[in-house]
Amino acid sequence: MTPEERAFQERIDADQKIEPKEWMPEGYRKTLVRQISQHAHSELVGQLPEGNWITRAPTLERKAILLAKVQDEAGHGLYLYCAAETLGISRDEMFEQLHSGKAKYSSIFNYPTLTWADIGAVGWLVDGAAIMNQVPLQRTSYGPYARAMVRICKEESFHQRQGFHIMMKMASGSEAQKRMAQDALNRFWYPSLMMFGPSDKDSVHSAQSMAWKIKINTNDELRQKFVDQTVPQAKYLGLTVPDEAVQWNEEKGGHDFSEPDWDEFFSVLAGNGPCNKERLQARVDAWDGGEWFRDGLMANAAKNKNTSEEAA
Amino acid sequence: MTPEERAFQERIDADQKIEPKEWMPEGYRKTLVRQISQHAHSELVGQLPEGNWITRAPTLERKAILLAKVQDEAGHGLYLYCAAETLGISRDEMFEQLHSGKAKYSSIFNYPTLTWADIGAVGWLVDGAAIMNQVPLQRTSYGPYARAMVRICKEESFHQRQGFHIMMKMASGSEAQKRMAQDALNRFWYPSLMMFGPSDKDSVHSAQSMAWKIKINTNDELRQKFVDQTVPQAKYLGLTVPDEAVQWNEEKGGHDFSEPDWDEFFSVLAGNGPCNKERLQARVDAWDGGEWFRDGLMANAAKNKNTSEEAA
Amino acid sequence: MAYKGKADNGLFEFLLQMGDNCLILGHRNSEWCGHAPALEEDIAVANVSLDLIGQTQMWLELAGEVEGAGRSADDLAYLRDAFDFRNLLLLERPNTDFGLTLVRQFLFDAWHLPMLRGLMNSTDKRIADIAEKSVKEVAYHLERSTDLIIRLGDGSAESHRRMQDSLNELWSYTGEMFEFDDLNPSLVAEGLVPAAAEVADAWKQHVTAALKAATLSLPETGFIRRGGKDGIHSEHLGFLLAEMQFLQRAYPGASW
Amino acid sequence: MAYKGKADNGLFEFLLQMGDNCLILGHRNSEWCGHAPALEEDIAVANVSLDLIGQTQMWLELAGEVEGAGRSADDLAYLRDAFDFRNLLLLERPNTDFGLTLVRQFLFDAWHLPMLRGLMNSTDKRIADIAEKSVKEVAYHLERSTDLIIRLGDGSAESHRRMQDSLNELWSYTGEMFEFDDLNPSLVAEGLVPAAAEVADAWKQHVTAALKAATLSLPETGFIRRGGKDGIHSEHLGFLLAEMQFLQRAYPGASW
Repeated sequence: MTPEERAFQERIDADQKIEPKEWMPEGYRKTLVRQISQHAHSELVGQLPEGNWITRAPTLERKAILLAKVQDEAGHGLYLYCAAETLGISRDEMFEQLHSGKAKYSSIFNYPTLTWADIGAVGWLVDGAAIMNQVPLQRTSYGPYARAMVRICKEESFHQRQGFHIMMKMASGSEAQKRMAQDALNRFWYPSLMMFGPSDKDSVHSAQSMAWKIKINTNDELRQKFVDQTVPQAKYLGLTVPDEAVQWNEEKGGHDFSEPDWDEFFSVLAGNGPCNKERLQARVDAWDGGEWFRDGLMANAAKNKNTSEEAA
Repeated sequence: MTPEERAFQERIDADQKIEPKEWMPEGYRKTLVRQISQHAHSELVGQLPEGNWITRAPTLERKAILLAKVQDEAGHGLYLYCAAETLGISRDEMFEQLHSGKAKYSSIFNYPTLTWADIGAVGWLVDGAAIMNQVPLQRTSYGPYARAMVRICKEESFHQRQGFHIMMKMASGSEAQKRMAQDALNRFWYPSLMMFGPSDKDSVHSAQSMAWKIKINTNDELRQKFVDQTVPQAKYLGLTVPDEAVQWNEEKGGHDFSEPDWDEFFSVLAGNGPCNKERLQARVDAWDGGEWFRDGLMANAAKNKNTSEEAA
Repeated sequence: MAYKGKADNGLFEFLLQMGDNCLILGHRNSEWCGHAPALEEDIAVANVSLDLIGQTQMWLELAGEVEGAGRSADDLAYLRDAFDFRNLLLLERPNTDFGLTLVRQFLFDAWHLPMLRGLMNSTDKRIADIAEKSVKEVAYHLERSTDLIIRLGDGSAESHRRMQDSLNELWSYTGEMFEFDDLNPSLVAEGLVPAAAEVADAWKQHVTAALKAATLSLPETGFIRRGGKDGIHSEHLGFLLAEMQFLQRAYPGASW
Repeated sequence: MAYKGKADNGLFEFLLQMGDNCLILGHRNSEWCGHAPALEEDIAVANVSLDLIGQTQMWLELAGEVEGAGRSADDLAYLRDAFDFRNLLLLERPNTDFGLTLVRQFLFDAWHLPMLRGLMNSTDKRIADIAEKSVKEVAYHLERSTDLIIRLGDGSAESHRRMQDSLNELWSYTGEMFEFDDLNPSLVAEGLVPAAAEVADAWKQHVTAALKAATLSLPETGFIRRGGKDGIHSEHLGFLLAEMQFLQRAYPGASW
């Protein structure tokens, strides 16, 4: 460790925030760019599975709530792209990495939303898991990232409550609605558990990231916490978690549960999920189809700049 | 009149059929090409308003019947394009005239099909009016056209019965269905009357076409016949023809009725109907979008020709 | 043609027009969520849709109250078929291009704002209240859409072309906005609804100035497409409603 | 996974698969009516759809009979939501391109024909009868789609590219055809349904030969998409059904 690196680590250990123009190790910068941009891409792509039900929301109120939520997600994307930009990468570069497949987004968004209950399940489980990941990141060492997380977490917990409320309506509704609710839980349970990433023992970058306080908890800790929070909620809803191994383990003070199918996880990550191709294609189409729009605005800005320079 | 023209007219007066390779006046050929290709285009474009309800047909049986009908229409188009081709114009040339707006199709297809009852009304009224126009054309002087008409009329009268049957179901159904049936009659009544063209006194080409037996009856004769046929059918259905002037006139042995709004007719003809732009765009898109397909088949045919020539 | 409800002075029909305009335009905008040309636009289309759906709730709730048949805003939104919808034909046009979506929004906003300003003075307090609640949102919609029309009109050759094409395509749908003869004349006479000419003047003034700034030409056709307010729609509305209403139709009476 | 109906030996599920395959593919084909690349193709897509809708009626009618709950073919077609549909995922893919439509038809026909030939020997006479009635139509479908695949694969560079792209895109959806483990094994054991391997062999043989003649390469991915037969569909099916079922949903109990 160079003296610079040592001083950097000491500041982190003392819970000081690192700010954009300060010195940082290249690895720290790179890891952060990867992590923040991946998170930003997830917000961007995350609009799609929920957007899929906006035009079919069952009541005007549900439609309004869902619109507000999808709007929030785009907003989160914006905060996060801005946070990443403070590290010296442009939003266009990040988009390029997304569109070329170089950058990833959360694999959960490669699963389809097939019924209205899925919109509930996404809020309850997916946002629930996201919050579990994000709450500790409010204390992450990089200032702009930590501050973005504070704003995001506030809104996400609101989304989670809305999702749970949809599930409550469905689970206490007609037989068909109950069936949709159970079916949504069945399909989203394991993919939600996968959102915390593979077990720590198989996770390469974890130790360094934790030392840098880019990552605060281990994947397994967070997964356990999520299961412990979610199992009683499912019971409250009258739904069955699709894992017969789930039961309270007094000794460890948490629930036992089955690991998700990690082969599926890696297969989806490799591009073979139900919607990978469509999600990415939708983003590429939006970007390519919108080129004229962005170019038009730039051309206008250039004209105005010339005009004001001439006037000056 | 030249001796050739006189001999030609004498053959027509003697009810002889003119065949493709025989001599004919240029005006006869041109008028026929215009009339047959316009008729062919009408069959082609006529697929669209009915095709609009195939995916939403209310029962499997209705869906099958509608599919068969739209298929028949495409088939009629095919007969007619072939008949026109015998006069020395290619199908591609005719399509070009359609796509450029030079050639017309029946204006009735510029009206939208808004409810399922419209599918009934199209069969009952539009096919009804078409048959009224077409039955005499089975005796038209140009052989290939007359023979195409024989095949077409047989199928059209079948379509008309199916349309009437839909109307019967709707008119004797629930209040909502009755309302759809009446609404469809209201919207399609006058456009159907327009299908016979402006009054003979305003029609330029009529006299020559009748001498050539390309046209057999006057527009007003056919319109009267259509009204006389349709008014009792509407009464049978329990529907009201949207024209308070309609009543039996014992003296003339036919119904009195109001003229359609000819300003609307010419406005739709000029391109300002509810769907002109969409209908033509749909055809142009189909044609342009299918270019690779047609080129691919031609490339394959050329290869096979080369192969068999080499083999020979 | 319309003002069927003699008893209610034609008010029900008018309220449906207001509510259906918001609902259908909100729907079309929302189709862009996640597919817009820039992240800022994703946010904006969701935001405009959200405002419009909120306004839909208010107008249709009042419509149900005026009708007095116990229909809720959701009943009116989800359980009417196309021929009972009263929105302008303009608003149901498909989103063939983001430029068309923007031009449509602009043409509508420029009508919507003076309409709401007029309605703020309605002699019916319920109407004035809804207009009051909506007017700030719509002022912002118009500000945004005008700004974009100007920047894209006076942008690149391509963005200029797209704006002009969309304007030409949509122009014949604007006349319907100013035809109030489908409304019961007493609505205007009694001061419930502003006079058509008042709204038309404000629209024309704003649109003319904005198009000039955008270097776009005013299309010259005098042809007016009509029908939306009489329930005679385009073929597009039926598909839109089939999608929008699916859950309420497939699971009647369920609570969501 | 499936074969829920223990009482009926899983036959109901199987019949739904057959009927839903025909219904959904018929629907997708019919979307081309009036929009196909040549008049002859307009006729052909309508014709294939017509055959498939006819077959749908037979399969779903028998399904309703086997279920014994009084549901007609129309009830099954129009009043089930997506998770009760049993069609292959392949068949609900949107019509992004006419080439994709043709390749899908070819991949399905090549399965459909040997399947029906197997079913002609079913120990259940009702099944054998339907297969018998359908087999000639499907033989013609396969003849047509194979012919087009070959001509367009071995056509222009552009048509070749489109065929190959479509093939690559759809290949991962074909494996689901040959997974009979969602069926009650006794269906095969008792000779009601042919063995999966029998159909798979015929499919592979036909497809391999045709692609060779078409100068197209067999895609190499071993990845298999599944879910259709368990009612876990793509996001596309819900939209398709909302459109297809609108009238039955909006006007329940009406007679058409």
